[in-house]
Amino acid sequence: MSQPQDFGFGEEEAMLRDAARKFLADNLPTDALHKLVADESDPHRSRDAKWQPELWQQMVELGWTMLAVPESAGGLGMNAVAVAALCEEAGRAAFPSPLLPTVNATYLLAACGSVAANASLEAIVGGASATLAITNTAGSWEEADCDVQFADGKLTGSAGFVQDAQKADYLLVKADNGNGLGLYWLARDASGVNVAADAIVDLTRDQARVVFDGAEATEVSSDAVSALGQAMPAIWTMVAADMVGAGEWELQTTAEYARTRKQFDREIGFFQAVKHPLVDGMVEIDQSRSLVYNAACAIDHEPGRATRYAHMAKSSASDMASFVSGRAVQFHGGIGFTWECYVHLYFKRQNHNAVLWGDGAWHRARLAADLMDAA
Amino acid sequence: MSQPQDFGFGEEEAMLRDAARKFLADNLPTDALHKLVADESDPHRSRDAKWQPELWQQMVELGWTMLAVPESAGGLGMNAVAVAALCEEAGRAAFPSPLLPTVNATYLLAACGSVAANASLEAIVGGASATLAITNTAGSWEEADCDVQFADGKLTGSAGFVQDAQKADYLLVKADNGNGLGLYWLARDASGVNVAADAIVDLTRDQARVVFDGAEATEVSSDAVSALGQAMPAIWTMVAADMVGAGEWELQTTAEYARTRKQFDREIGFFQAVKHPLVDGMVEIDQSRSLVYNAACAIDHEPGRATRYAHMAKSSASDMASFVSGRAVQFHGGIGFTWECYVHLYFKRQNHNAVLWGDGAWHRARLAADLMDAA
Amino acid sequence: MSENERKDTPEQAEFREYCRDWLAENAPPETSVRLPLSPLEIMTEDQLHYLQDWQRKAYDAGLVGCDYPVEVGGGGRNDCQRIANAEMQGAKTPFFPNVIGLGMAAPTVFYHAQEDKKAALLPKLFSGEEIWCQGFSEPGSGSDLASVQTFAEQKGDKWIINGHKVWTSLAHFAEWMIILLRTDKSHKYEGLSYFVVPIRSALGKGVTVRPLIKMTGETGFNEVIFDNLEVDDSYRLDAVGKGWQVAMTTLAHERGAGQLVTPQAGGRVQQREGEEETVFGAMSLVELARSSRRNGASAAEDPVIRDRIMREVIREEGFRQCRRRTRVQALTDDPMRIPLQHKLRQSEIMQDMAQLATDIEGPAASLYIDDDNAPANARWPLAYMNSFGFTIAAGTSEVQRNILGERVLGLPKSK
Amino acid sequence: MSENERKDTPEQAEFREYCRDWLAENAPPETSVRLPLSPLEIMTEDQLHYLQDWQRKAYDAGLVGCDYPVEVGGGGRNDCQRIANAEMQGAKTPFFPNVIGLGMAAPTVFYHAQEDKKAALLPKLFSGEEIWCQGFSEPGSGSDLASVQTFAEQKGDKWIINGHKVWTSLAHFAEWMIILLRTDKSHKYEGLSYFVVPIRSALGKGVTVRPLIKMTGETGFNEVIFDNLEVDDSYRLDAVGKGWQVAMTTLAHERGAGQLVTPQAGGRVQQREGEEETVFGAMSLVELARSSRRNGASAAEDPVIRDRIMREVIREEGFRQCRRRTRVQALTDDPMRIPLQHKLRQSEIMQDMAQLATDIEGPAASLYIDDDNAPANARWPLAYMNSFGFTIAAGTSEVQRNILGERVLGLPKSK
Repeated sequence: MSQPQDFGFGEEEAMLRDAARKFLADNLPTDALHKLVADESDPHRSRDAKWQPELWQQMVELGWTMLAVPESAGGLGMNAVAVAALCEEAGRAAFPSPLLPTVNATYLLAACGSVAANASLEAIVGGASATLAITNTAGSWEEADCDVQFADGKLTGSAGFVQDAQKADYLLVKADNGNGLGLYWLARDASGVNVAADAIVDLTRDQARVVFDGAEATEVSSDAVSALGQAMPAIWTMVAADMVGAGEWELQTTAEYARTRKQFDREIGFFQAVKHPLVDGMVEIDQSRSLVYNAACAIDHEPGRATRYAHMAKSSASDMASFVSGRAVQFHGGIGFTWECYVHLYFKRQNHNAVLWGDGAWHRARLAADLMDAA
Repeated sequence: MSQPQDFGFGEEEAMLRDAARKFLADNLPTDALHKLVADESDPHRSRDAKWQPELWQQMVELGWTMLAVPESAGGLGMNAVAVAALCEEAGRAAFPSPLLPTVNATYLLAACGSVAANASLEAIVGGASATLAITNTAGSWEEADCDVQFADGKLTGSAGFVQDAQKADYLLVKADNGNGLGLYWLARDASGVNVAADAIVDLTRDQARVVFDGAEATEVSSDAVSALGQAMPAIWTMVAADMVGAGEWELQTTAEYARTRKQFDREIGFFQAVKHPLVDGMVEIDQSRSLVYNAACAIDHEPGRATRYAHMAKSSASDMASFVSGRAVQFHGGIGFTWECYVHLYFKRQNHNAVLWGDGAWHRARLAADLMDAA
Repeated sequence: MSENERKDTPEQAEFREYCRDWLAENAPPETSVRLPLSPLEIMTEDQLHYLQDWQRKAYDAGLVGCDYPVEVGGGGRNDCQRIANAEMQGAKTPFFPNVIGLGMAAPTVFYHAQEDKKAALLPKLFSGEEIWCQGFSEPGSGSDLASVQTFAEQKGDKWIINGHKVWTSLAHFAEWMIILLRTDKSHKYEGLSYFVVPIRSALGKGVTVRPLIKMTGETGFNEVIFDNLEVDDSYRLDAVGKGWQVAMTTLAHERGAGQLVTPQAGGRVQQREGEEETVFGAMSLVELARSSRRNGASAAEDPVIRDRIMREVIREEGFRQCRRRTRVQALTDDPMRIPLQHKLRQSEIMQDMAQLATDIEGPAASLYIDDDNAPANARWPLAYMNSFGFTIAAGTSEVQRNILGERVLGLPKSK
Repeated sequence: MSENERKDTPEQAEFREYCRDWLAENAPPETSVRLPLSPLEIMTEDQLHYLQDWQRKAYDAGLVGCDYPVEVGGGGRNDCQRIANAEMQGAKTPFFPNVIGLGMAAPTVFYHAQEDKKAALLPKLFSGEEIWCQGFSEPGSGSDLASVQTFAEQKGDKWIINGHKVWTSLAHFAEWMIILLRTDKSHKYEGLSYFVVPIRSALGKGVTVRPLIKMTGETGFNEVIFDNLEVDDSYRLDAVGKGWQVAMTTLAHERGAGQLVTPQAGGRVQQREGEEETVFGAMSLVELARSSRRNGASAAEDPVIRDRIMREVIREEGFRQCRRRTRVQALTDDPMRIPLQHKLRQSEIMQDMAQLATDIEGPAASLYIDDDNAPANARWPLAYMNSFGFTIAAGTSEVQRNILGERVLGLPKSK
């Protein structure tokens, strides 16, 4: 099974992407975003999620939150490259929403292939948002590292680094059921669920520790390991897509500043010390972007290579995000170091994403095991 | 035991360094060096060592080849920082000679502390040169990797990557004597010794595989492991010193070219794409140089930390050498890519040194074991 | 059927099918001739003839110069060269030897030469019968092309050329050279004119071709000395003083930014057994690591080496996927953005890979091509040195970054 | 006895012994006050007062301003400040809070102010009683200092100042500001004049100090707005129009390239138990790695992380050894070469270390200072963001590279 040369990105996908770009530019331009999430500069600021639920609701009505849901479950069943394009636009707008976690939950549920999972997917079609609780409080989602137990229909234990937990309606939880790891679905506000918001750097996200104290949940898979094996490539690819969009915003915004800001009677973009690193950033962005589309395309057309290509995409995007974000602050000079300059919103989101679900080196280590040890 | 703030580099050491710099500049300026070693451009050129034995003889008479020999053996017993300064000047001149290998043999013999070793040191005082045969043909000098045996007073087996073997009068060989690893001393032209010159990239060196077929040799140490443990810091530090001197030549030569070569009606040094990497090279050179003096000083004054500091010096110098050499060729442009431009002599010597006795990453791995595992 | 194919015009669809059928029959078989990695490295007559034969066959079949008018020896088709290229690449054919002719000389001659010259020169260029080279660089003018000093003095309807060109690849095989000359010393840009000049037929009669020796000791490119070479005015391209504009046509096509698509066959080179097909051979670094020991252990077990190899594997895949993306308009905002990155990306990946390879080899990287013990026949130390040819020639990496910053990001010119 | 000590003059030797004895008695004890990493980050009155008390004691003992004449409150000694500095560093004392005063204002005032002003201003500067700040940067003039627009208009023997200065560290504690002002709009360099202006006493009377909020959410430095501040002409340093030359005195001393040695105490900051004494705390990355898990295993076991940590450990040792080497003349060809690298090297090591630390922490690097689960109290994500203050302020890293390329390597100016 080989990939279509055009990544499967046809007219329908292009229309969706363009619509999403316009929707976000119209409804949440960067100045509005800054007002929304950065009104409070105090490092001891509140941990409440800052977002616009009504904007999310409009996206639900546009059907964008069920792109990835299979048609069998009433979703649009669009290909992964279309979903990646949407995530890329969300990144470009540094959009605060449960989009990524809901997309992640969607791919994981679709990988469960159970009746119960199908019901959960229908909830997403119905407009519900969801997020994953598959990481322990030490930040690991490896098989061995699970601190949640499932017994007698109830969840006990704790999970960490749950993305956008305050924004999500449902939780998809990895838990040890005694015979192995399963996946469980429950409402975030179900009784026995305690969501303790983290104080985090990123202003466009919320994150939490979730403690389960005998919370009733539905088993959607009795084999979390194989479901995760299937879904992780999509999870890695979509966060990489978000980084690519955000990186492009940083590149264009910094280039614009370099075209206009004058020092020594010249626009600073004249100086190769500014120009050349911006070009290096562009080269990294284009590499990451191409790798994201390739990984997304593989999810639909070359599943046997999806994991490999997703490692490449996330590794490339993580390193790009760190480099481009650093240069964006540096080249904005003194102003770039202040709260009032919009750049820090992206800097923080990018550094959050860079270490989420494995940083560049972690993915390269996995890729090496795939390419070098399987011989 | 702590180090003198001035690295023990006093007036005597400064006089020696200045004399060596002048001696090499007067007797082997770069154009003469190029004529000497690069007369033949054919990649299939002869493997004969190209050097000036008479120049070496003058250095012998100046006493510079016995700087490191302890006074107890009739040498000058100068401190290691003085020896490092001499090696730095040899590197600055890309001097083809058995200096480094003889210095290495000197430190290793001094670490043997045997009567026989003392006799060998007296041979060096007498003007003999020597080189180490402690690496196997796979390039490893680790304890486990020794392909030479010693029995009934005779050596059998082979060693690889023997530096300047054609220039050295004596060989100091690591061999397995049945009870462990010992060190053995014999004349390079002794019967049963076959020196097969390698075809190598570096024009300022020669290198060989040495095959022993029952060659008589004298045991200078029955415990090669502890002798090497004592001497390796000096071996690493001195090759790093050579790289520092060569790196400085590359920096100054490239800066001079950047001050004079014009493109787009400007000296190319105007362009930050040239200026800033040259500055980065200078910063790396100064770091490496400072670390070399620190490591050399530790050999005499802080032996407990000599290994740690030598790892730092060689790691830093190896990375510096690769970076600075690459930029030297790149910034010389088309001409820098030709045989007639002197830069390639240094490029090749630096890349040879960068991987000799462990590259940057190898030394960092050892340093990590020292600093992180010994808890 | 790919998106691209779906977009084929009837003519393109029909031609695509024709190419496929013809290639199924005629794609040249594997050869014993050891092919170079790029056309610019063709050194032996054997290599040249094998590749010339292939170009001639492809030309006779109509796969070369498809979009040029019939009158000048072209195929007279509309936007079909990229179809032929895609199919030839799909069929993994060897590349064409007349790379400077097809990529730079042909469009320049076509847009700027006199009609009779087009008809006289282009057919033999397309067929590969006559190899072309380029005379732009000079000792005093590398990155700064407009500073060329090689002078052409007009004598009636002749021009007398004196001067010195360097880095002229393929000059040792070339029949013709496209050349940028100074015809007026008082104006930098307006003082330039552009000609086609004979090389082989003028050897010893005003033209001397000397191999330049690379830092590797190999001869690769040449210097060409002009000593009162007499050229007919009819070989001038466009007006006197318009040389710079003509050169822009050449450079635009060199960078893949020209109007005419360059005929390009696949890039087949010798491949190791079982080695996955790659652009630069990053996976061969894995092989190298497996066969190299880093003081006691296999380099393939060293996590730091593994990390570095994977970086290059990822960059190589990124390079391949960027090329793929350029063909999908909906996923490329600025059509020139990725093509203009091509040379920079390619040359720096090659350099970093070769350097990594020498690190993997360790002390064995000191061994050169004559040494039987050199890993991979010293391919990597050699490749590392040669990589500087690519980061320096045809616009240094520094100049490439200027071009990208200025043309794509709209930053002010650095000169 | 070190080489340096051997070179001591009798006066220096005697003074060195005096310093040692005094410090043995008077080096301040550990404090419960959590000290900042640098004087520019002093935020609380507690921090300020603890450090002011220490500076006053050191001044009273004659360890501050030793080389200035007695008439201006100095010690009247010859080249003894570096002796005091070395001994104070050896004794690991805290740093002095009046860092801008001692390093930049004092030499500038000394070389350019009227005699009576020197005597009036310098003693309280040396004692730390009056904190100083610097007014160079403006919103429109960061790297390009000579483009300042804040204007001073002469009215008789008064000057009326209007404008806006930014990035003024310590302004919230400062009594005085050294300030570069425009007194003539028609000339860029000759249009500048240099003054000392009151801050605290003029608050609400022509001067407003507002904290600038950093990307971390912290307030660190300030913006200072001048609205018709009236200053007596006697506070002008050197002639009208000579501001640029005066500023060069300031910058030379800031870069350690001035004639007067800046009084500097040790750089003691809070240290973790058992942590080896380091400049930047690279070894604390080892601790961090030991306590961090990278999906399942200890980060301290990850060879790629180990390699990266060792890079920083080596750079930190290199930084320390370069500082050591600057004091050994025979091993430094150009005396300014290493000192001019100091700021670039220091700020970039801090940045790279902080970034590495966040990579080691992985997802936990997302946690901020209020989060009880944040590793090392979120010190590293905070340090990473703050590191850009150091690579941007006081001459960006780009400007530092220009200075080094031009002053040390003699390359042509990039502006």
